[in-house]
Amino acid sequence: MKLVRAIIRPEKLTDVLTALFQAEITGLTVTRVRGHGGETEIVETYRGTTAKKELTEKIMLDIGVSDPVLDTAIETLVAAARTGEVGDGKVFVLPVEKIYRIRTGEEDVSAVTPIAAEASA
Amino acid sequence: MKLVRAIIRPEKLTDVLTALFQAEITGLTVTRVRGHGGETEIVETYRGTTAKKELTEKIMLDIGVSDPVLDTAIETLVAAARTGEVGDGKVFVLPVEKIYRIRTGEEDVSAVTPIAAEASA
Amino acid sequence: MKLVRAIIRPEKLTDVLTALFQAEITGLTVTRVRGHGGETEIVETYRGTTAKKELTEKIMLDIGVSDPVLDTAIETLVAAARTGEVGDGKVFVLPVEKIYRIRTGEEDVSAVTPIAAEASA
Amino acid sequence: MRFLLCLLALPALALAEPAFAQDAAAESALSGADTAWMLISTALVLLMTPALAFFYGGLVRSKNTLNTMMMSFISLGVAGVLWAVFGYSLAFGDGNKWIGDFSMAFLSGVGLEADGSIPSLLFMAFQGTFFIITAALISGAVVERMRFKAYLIFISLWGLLVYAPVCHWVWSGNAWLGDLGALDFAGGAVVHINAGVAAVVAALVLGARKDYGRQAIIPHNVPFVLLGAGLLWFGWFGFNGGSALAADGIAALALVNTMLAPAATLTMWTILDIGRTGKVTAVGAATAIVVGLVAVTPAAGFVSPISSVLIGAITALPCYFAIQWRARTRLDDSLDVFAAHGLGGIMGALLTGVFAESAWNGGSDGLLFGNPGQLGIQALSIVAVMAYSGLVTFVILKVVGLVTSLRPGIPHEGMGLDIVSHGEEAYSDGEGIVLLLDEDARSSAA
Amino acid sequence: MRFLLCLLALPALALAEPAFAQDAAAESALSGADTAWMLISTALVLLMTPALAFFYGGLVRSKNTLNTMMMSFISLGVAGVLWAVFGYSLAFGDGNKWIGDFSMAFLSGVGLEADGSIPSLLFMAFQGTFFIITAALISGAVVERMRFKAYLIFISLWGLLVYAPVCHWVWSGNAWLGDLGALDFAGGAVVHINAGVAAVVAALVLGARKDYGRQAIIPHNVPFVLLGAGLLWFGWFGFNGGSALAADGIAALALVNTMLAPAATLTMWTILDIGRTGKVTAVGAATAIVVGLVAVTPAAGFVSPISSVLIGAITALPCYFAIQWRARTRLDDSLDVFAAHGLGGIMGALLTGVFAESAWNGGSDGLLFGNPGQLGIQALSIVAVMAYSGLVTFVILKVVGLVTSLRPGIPHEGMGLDIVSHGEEAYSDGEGIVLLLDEDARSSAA
Amino acid sequence: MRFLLCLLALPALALAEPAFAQDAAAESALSGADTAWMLISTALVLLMTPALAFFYGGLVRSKNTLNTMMMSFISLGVAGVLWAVFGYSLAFGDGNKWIGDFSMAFLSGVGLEADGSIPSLLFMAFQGTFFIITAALISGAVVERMRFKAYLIFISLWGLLVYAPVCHWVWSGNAWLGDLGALDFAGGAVVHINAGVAAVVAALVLGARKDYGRQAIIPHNVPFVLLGAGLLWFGWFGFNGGSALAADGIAALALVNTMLAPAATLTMWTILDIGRTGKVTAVGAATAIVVGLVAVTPAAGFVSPISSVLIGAITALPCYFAIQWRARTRLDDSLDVFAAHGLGGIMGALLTGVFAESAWNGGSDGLLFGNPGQLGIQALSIVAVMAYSGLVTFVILKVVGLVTSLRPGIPHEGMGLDIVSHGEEAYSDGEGIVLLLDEDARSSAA
Ligand SMILES: Nc1ncnc2c1ncn2[C@@H]1O[C@H](COP(=O)(O)OP(=O)(O)O)[C@@H](O)[C@H]1O
Ligand SMILES: Nc1ncnc2c1ncn2[C@@H]1O[C@H](COP(=O)(O)OP(=O)(O)O)[C@@H](O)[C@H]1O
Ligand SMILES: Nc1ncnc2c1ncn2[C@@H]1O[C@H](COP(=O)(O)OP(=O)(O)O)[C@@H](O)[C@H]1O
Repeated sequence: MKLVRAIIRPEKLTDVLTALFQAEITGLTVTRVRGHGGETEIVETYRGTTAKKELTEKIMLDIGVSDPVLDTAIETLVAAARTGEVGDGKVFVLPVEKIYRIRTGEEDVSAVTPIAAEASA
Repeated sequence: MKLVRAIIRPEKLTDVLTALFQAEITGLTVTRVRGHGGETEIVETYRGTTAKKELTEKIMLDIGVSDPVLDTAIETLVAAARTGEVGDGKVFVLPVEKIYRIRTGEEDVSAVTPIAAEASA
Repeated sequence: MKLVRAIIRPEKLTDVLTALFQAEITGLTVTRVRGHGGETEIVETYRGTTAKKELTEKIMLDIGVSDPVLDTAIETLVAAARTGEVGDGKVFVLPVEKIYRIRTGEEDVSAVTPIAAEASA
Repeated sequence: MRFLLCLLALPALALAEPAFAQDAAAESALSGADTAWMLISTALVLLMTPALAFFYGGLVRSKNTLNTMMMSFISLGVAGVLWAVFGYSLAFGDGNKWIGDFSMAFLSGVGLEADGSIPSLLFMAFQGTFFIITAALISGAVVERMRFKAYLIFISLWGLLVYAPVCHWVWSGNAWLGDLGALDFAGGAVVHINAGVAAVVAALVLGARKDYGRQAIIPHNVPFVLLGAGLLWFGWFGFNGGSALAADGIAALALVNTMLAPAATLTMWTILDIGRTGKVTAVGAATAIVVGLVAVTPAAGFVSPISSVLIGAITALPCYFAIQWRARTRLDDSLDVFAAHGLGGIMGALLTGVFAESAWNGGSDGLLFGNPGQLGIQALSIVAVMAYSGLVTFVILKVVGLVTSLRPGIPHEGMGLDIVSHGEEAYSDGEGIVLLLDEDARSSAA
Repeated sequence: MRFLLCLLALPALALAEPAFAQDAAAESALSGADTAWMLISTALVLLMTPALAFFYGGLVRSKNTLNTMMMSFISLGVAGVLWAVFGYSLAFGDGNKWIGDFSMAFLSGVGLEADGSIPSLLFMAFQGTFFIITAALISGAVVERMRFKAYLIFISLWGLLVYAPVCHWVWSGNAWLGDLGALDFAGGAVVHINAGVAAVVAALVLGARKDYGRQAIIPHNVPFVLLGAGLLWFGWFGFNGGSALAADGIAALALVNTMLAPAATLTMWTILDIGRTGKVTAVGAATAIVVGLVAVTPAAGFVSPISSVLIGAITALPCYFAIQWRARTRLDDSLDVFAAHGLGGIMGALLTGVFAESAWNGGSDGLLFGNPGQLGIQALSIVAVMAYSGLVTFVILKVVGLVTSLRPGIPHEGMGLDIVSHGEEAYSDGEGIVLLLDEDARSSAA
Repeated sequence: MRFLLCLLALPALALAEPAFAQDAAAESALSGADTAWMLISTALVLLMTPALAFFYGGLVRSKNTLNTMMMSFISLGVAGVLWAVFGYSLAFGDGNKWIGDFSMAFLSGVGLEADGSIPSLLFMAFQGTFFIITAALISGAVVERMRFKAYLIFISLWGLLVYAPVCHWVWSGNAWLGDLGALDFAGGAVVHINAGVAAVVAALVLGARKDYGRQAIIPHNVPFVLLGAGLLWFGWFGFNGGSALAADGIAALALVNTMLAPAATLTMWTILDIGRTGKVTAVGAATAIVVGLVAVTPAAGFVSPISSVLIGAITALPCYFAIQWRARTRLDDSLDVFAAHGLGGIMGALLTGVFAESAWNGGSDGLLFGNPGQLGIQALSIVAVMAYSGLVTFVILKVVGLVTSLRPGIPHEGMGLDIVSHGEEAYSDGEGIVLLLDEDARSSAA
């Protein structure tokens, strides 16, 4: 199992979610973050204070996937998040040793298998 | 050493913290996140705009633990976070190569050993 | 490649960023988090309700680095973030299996190489 | 003063032709200055209900912000219409010693002819703003756990069955409490004790929030609480100053007292905070302002400015400790409506009986000025209002509870009522919220 | 009423010496009471523009909050100055049937002599607050996508070329719509229909936001929307009540109607919300308040209180459904300025022609009181204002578009206009924001 | 004008019986219209202090929001009570050329008899609202780093030892600056220069914030700054308009000038912003509004409307550049109290000496209207107030610093004063905050 951690543009979140859901990847966690990369710099002024905004708003996605799904997940995500402009973000793939589903105690692959039936309930 | 990353319900945070502290696991980091899993969908309306909230509020805990404490940590956490309803969340166990305590530069196990004496000061 | 994840004090962020940029580490992601460690406890009162704030504001940095840069990154970071008081935070080093740059699809080391030329554009 | 004025004015009202004519003769009795002051006073009191929405809304958790604010705002609509339709007539119609009648239902016969020195229509509107805010005040005791539709039915019935009669007793000019000589300048009993008691009863009938006493329930936005307190104070100048129904010395006295009493309460509260924890809390300051305003409400036009400083300072004590103590009980009067409005109103009503001074108000003396009987009358009016309000509120809630459930299910309470009852969030960054186009909306509703 | 008063007052104005003297004789005609009421009314209407900033600012996404708020605030500066310089003279100068003149440019001859019963300078200021807010109202249709400098030029021209003439037609006392007998108590046509039509045209000329119809664009701060609605209501008492230009029965009538109509709209909107989705929305409630206020604006001093309840309730229906429907079209009138102000104003203007009642206003009857012709005059005035406003707004925008681009580039629109046009963020925790000392600032600008 | 009125009124005051009687004869001299206007003006000025809390509170970092807001709110309590107890008597008591006396301490002899045309009690309250806000204004220079208890002691002493005498000099009617003929309509010197100088001194005595000049310190909530500015403007109509002490032509002039001057300042500031960075900042707009209001304060009832446009526009220039420049120095006048209020007040006081026009105010001319001497008198009054205020503020702070430390420890400053001094957070989501039940609370305090 892997943890796919992607940093994307906030305005791409809807597209990425839609694409992932279509690829039947429905378990994920989203965090508001800020990033520094090669983006253009922003200068702000408040009265006499001039300041440079070093960080721009980004969204981080954490998706725990079983190995077979890994490639689909990355491809879907990268395709949906790309604009081609500097600042599109990165994907990190981290190894995961164990996954538990808190509700049931299920482990590993079955812990990240979406529960389609219940979901629609 | 491992990094235990748990995604739980916000309303369970107090219970989980209390349980962990009782189990003498006191070093941890908490992030507000949002998750998509099998939870019921929520529809919102603002004037003529109808929208579906794909993400629900969750809390992510990051706990760096030494290997002997790992099982206690997970058991305590899972027990305290469970409600039995869809949406209880997941626990991921990630391998960690190295841990440093910034204050002292201590490494690894000693870096995550709580400093009980000082803490009460 | 590694993912360096550091938890630091919010008031140290500017110093840490400046130090990292000087060390030419410019790709990173920042998250607002809260931590519980050995920090002094804070009691709040709202009308008749007295409550203990278990978590203090912290900043989490995620920095994907190629192996050669790892040590510089950690040293720079730790030096800049240290105050010597309890609560300075921790650094975790996690193994990373793969990194992609979303914009180009580049992989691994080249994905985390800053694009100095473009950045100044 | 006020009830005397009402006494004089009401026969005129009752005799008014049901015609809508701008009677030239009546018009001549209007005072432009008094009308100007009552116009702005009415606007000021109306502003208090949005102000209350912020005072209350800042004190709850963010997931219940809109629900809490809407409990005030909706009163501007529903109670506003109800007042015009029946409420005013039930409160100020001739009727009998206990309640008005339907003679002015649908504002029949309420026109531009003078009632005292202002158009009677304006008097109706001024009183309407009191009706609106009193209903909204109760909501502080039931926030975060009452179904919005049940609340709507409740405040509608409460306004007509509790507020209107109590208002009639004190201010209509031909009813028993007024006749006894109870002093209530701007609504210590009618508004604050009344709402405070209803709040306790409502909190008891509904029961505590599921997290009450188990988790820390912390105000999500204290600046909003301060904003609410600031705007409430501003509006209260109309509430108390306007209750003189004229731009005269009594209005000035009432307004000055409305400035001094909360200042004294705030000062005393600060001292208590410093003594107890060493920390002067902002929520405490906002609370102190409201407590001081409540305390001076029944007294404003009857006591000297220095007495009002004393009233403000004295009232701080019981209210401060009541709030400390209440939070340790199982009574989840969530925003301490009783400790602030009920107890504050009781203190104010009693102290009016102590400090009233005919040298200032031209008529009524209290205990300190040689008329101990007044204190008894004040106590009687307090007891009467508490008994009636408590009983009828209880009955209304039980009846509403038969028709529809008062509380949402536990999971809904956990999700927060903004989403559940209003389908909205107070603060949203829009992330992960996906537009439903028509087809989706339809299928998703299915 | 108002236009009659203007009619009487204007010759006096025109004859006034260009001297700045406080003419003792003129002073004697001033009424202190009327002056007091108009002083506070002017302050109240001025407050409406900051209130609008919050109403609008809460409805947009946080990255465009300041830009949206500044579109209102800047009007307080630019439109305020323009009014004193040319606007007032163009609107109220003698001129001809179509437009005023420059006789009072730079406030020449506008002094403390009485205009009616208040100083003519005060009348100028009161009217100025209307000018300021009308320009700001339009911004709701172009938020999140109009370059701020283009907006500045646009509202300056619009104020002088659209608002001033339309105001002249209706209120100057010597122009064609007033002469026809069109009833517009406080600006249903002049302010709301006028701004509403300009809004639609602006939304069409600018085109939709890049995310419109593709992403859910959700209000970032609903409490601010409620705050704005509450303060708007409060200020509107001056808007409508002050339009009586005196502290008399008509002012009382206008104020009471301004309290009852929105209450009725809010109640009706609540019923519609419950019927449609079961959820009473807070954004809906705030919208309903504004719609009710708009609807009663042309009617306030002409109809009975019960009629204003009906006007409020009736107007809720078309506006509610127009807002539902508009969001499904490609017309990105982002904050529904037309559905609220345009349509609300049209309904109000027509219903004034239905419910006007000489028994209340001492002069004009509507359809229900035996004067069907009034409805025709109202319809004519609506059509005239819509046609003129639509056409000239279109021309102005096209001309401004030739001089400077109306919209920012797509990436800038994505970043949000707070950063792009104002170099600021509405809410900042300061994290990762590094102080530029002088040298850095210079090199970074290079 | 105002000081002349005071001059006439004060003997009456001094002669007033210490009785509280509502003297029938005196009552007859009251004007209802003037009373109505002063009632609402008093309410308006009181609202300015909460408004200031938002203006200032939005400009600081979120961890110091409540502390900053409380610095204003607490003045409503402490300064409010102090004014009634001693302040009013020290300012307006007969005394001598330099200070009043204790003849009216505890409001002794201040009753409902007429002072001019309004109840003298109302005059006391109106002046009290000035006392309250002036103390609060200073706080902008010491935010984020002054211990709250030290601040409490400081403003109490400052009010009595600095504000009261300076107010006496100018407005009491029997003191030296008034006798000289210094023109200060509504407090350019008494309020703004006075507070501005005290602010600089306080910033110097306290020293800079630990992060000042090292980190970017960014406003955490700009909408609150705009809200504050909007409400300040609204309240300022009472501040300046009410300083006429009557609902007459001068009140109208003052109110209209209070509308036009800030409009001009805002327009000029916008032009400067566009010229310098191309970006029209919202914080700048809010600042401009306040600067314009300050500038017109001493002038409001003395100059023509067009002069007030010029005063507003001219004052923008020095204040704009002073703010730019100050931030590059080591002077941490954190919210630029001096650049806005001090410098704005100086400009306003001088320009009053330039533009005053007896044709408008019925008495005093300035430089442009043939009386160059007035400019000298204005300059003298500025220097006198600056010297006195600077010196005594310094002494007070040094004395307070002997009794208790003025600043919290560095780690406390880092944590933010909301937690440290008030035990609260402005915005909380409650996460990780655990309820302390009684036992815990006890053991945790131990
Ligand atoms: N080495 C890194 N570690 C962690 N996050 C990074 C790293 N490099 C970039 N990021 C994140 O990715 C975002 C975009 O990266 P950037 O280098 O600007 O774009 P691109 O990938 O298009 O060259 C940054 O804002 C930051 O959040
Ligand atoms: N594969 C995943 N990767 C990361 N986070 C996940 C994943 N699946 C679920 N989550 C997180 O766990 C939360 C609850 O998951 P869900 O599947 O709804 O519940 P349950 O575990 O009870 O079946 C989600 O809101 C999301 O934050
Ligand atoms: N075991 C851990 N796992 C994750 N985060 C931790 C852990 N221990 C500490 N932290 C984070 O580091 C912060 C500081 O830790 P603390 O133990 O108080 O300081 P120090 O490292 O100086 O002893 C905490 O607030 C928390 O965010």
